Amino acid sequence: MSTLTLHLDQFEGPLDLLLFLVGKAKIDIKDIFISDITEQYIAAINAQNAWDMDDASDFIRMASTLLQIKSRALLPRQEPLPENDPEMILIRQLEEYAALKEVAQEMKGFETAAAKIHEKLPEEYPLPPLTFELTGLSLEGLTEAFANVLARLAERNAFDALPTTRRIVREEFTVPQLMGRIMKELRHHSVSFVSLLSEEMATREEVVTLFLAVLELLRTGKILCKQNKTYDDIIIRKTT
Amino acid sequence: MEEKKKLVNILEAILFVAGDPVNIEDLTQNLNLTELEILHAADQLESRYESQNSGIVLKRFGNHLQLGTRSDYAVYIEDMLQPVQRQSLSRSALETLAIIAYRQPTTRLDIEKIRGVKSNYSVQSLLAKNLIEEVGRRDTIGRPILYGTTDQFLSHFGITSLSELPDLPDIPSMDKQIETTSED
Amino acid sequence: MEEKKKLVNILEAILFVAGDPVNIEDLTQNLNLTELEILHAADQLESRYESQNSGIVLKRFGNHLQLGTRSDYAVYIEDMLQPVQRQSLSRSALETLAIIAYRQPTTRLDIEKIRGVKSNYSVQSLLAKNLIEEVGRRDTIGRPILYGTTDQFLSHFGITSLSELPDLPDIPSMDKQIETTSED
Repeated sequence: MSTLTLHLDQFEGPLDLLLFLVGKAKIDIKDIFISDITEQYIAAINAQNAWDMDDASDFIRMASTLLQIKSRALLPRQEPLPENDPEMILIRQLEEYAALKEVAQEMKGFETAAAKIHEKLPEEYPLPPLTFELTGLSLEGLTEAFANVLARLAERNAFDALPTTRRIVREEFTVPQLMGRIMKELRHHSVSFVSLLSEEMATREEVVTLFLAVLELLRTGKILCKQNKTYDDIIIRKTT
Repeated sequence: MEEKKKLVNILEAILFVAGDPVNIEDLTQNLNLTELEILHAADQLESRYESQNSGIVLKRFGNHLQLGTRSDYAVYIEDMLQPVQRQSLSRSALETLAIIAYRQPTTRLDIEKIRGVKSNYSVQSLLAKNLIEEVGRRDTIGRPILYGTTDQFLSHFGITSLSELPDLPDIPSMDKQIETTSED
Repeated sequence: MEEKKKLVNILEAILFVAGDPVNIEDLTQNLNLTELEILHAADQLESRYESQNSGIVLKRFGNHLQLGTRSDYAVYIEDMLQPVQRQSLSRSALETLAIIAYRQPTTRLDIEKIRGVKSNYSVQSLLAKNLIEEVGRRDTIGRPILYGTTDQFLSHFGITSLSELPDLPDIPSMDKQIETTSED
């Protein structure tokens, strides 16, 4: 067989090229090593001038395997070859690949036939709004949920009221804070000192701090105070 | 002619793939047939579908033909394409729903005050499930949306009117709450 | 039951609207029917189409049903509508797919051993076309991904199940292949 002008990118890889050469030489896969296929394979590789590096390594590794087997074949050898001999392995690999190509070819036929079945696009179908089926709903559950919310609310309110009884905390009240409270209360009308204290449970600390806050606001001219008689409640109003 | 025997099937195949209405004139040109032949095939196809009460129907309008589905089966198609979502309400959605049920009409801000947490997501999910709806706007700054429960809500809970909502169970008094929480 | 008499038509309408393959399990769930009932309706629909040599056929593959056109009429459809032709697979994709079909579940390394070339690109493109899917991991070092074919694969080749694939030519030594090839 003379020089083949093969383009390696026509082949799926070294096995594909080898199978092609076997087919062309009309020999059995088992006979590749006593034929001149190794030379043809190497000639094909040599003829290739542009290589993709990935492809190249596959083709070249195969060339070296072929050469190794070929050179060994020149030496006298004992029969039969062991299972894991590179020659046996390569033959099996080629046989398997050949079988695979055969079914792939048949599958190609299936594919062509199936391509004649045409499908349709999904219809644009007007749909009603999503419906939900809610599981585990009961009136008891609903009232219980509401009761829980209210209980939590009560708890929260109670917690908000707690600071007055928890005197352990240092500096529960600060002068600037209570100055703020006073000014806020004064926005619309005048207030009395007592009404500024927390309901019922005002502590000594709170009274003292509130008094200091009043003095501070007086000093800076923000408020005016009036007391009708000693020990009477102090009426506070904003300076206008 | 064998061609003619097949024509009804060819027509069916073409209409199936086309999806859109197909002009009868286009059919006569492409299949090299007379309008009468096409119309005859259309008649056959139509009566085939009618006789077996097929899921597919032939729609004819003007000089167009189109395949569609029989309207009798719409409900099944809907069931298939949009299955009922089975789910239960999350705890926060249920709480939000309970507040709206007992306090309606109410605003999101009111709900949030009672629950003490943002409730936007819960409200949206209840709206999506059609358990609550907008019933108006409160006449205050910002004109916030008022929510109330829907008829769907009643049917989900198996009652016919809001008056059937049970009375609230006893709520532990505030004093007790204080005692129990002050331990931590 | 009247319901049952209609089922074949309901199925037809649903498949028509869906266009795409419909999962049998979805049908049973959403229509509240048993698989047997669905399969029976599918049988009826199929034989109806066959008996009248209809332009429409019922495609069954894996656990999917889909309507399509009878391939005999492809030429008319293609002439008239120029529908999007399904892309045929490249040689390397087809080889890779054949290996996966016959050896599933299998890994990319196994495929590369049989083909003698890197197959990453082919595997990726088959995954993208939904012809193969990950079906697990092999319990060896690196836990390589195992691939298997999909129902879409069956549809692409016009077969109902994997058993319809052509038989592999007999190779006595083939089963041992994967274990013994350890060149790299």
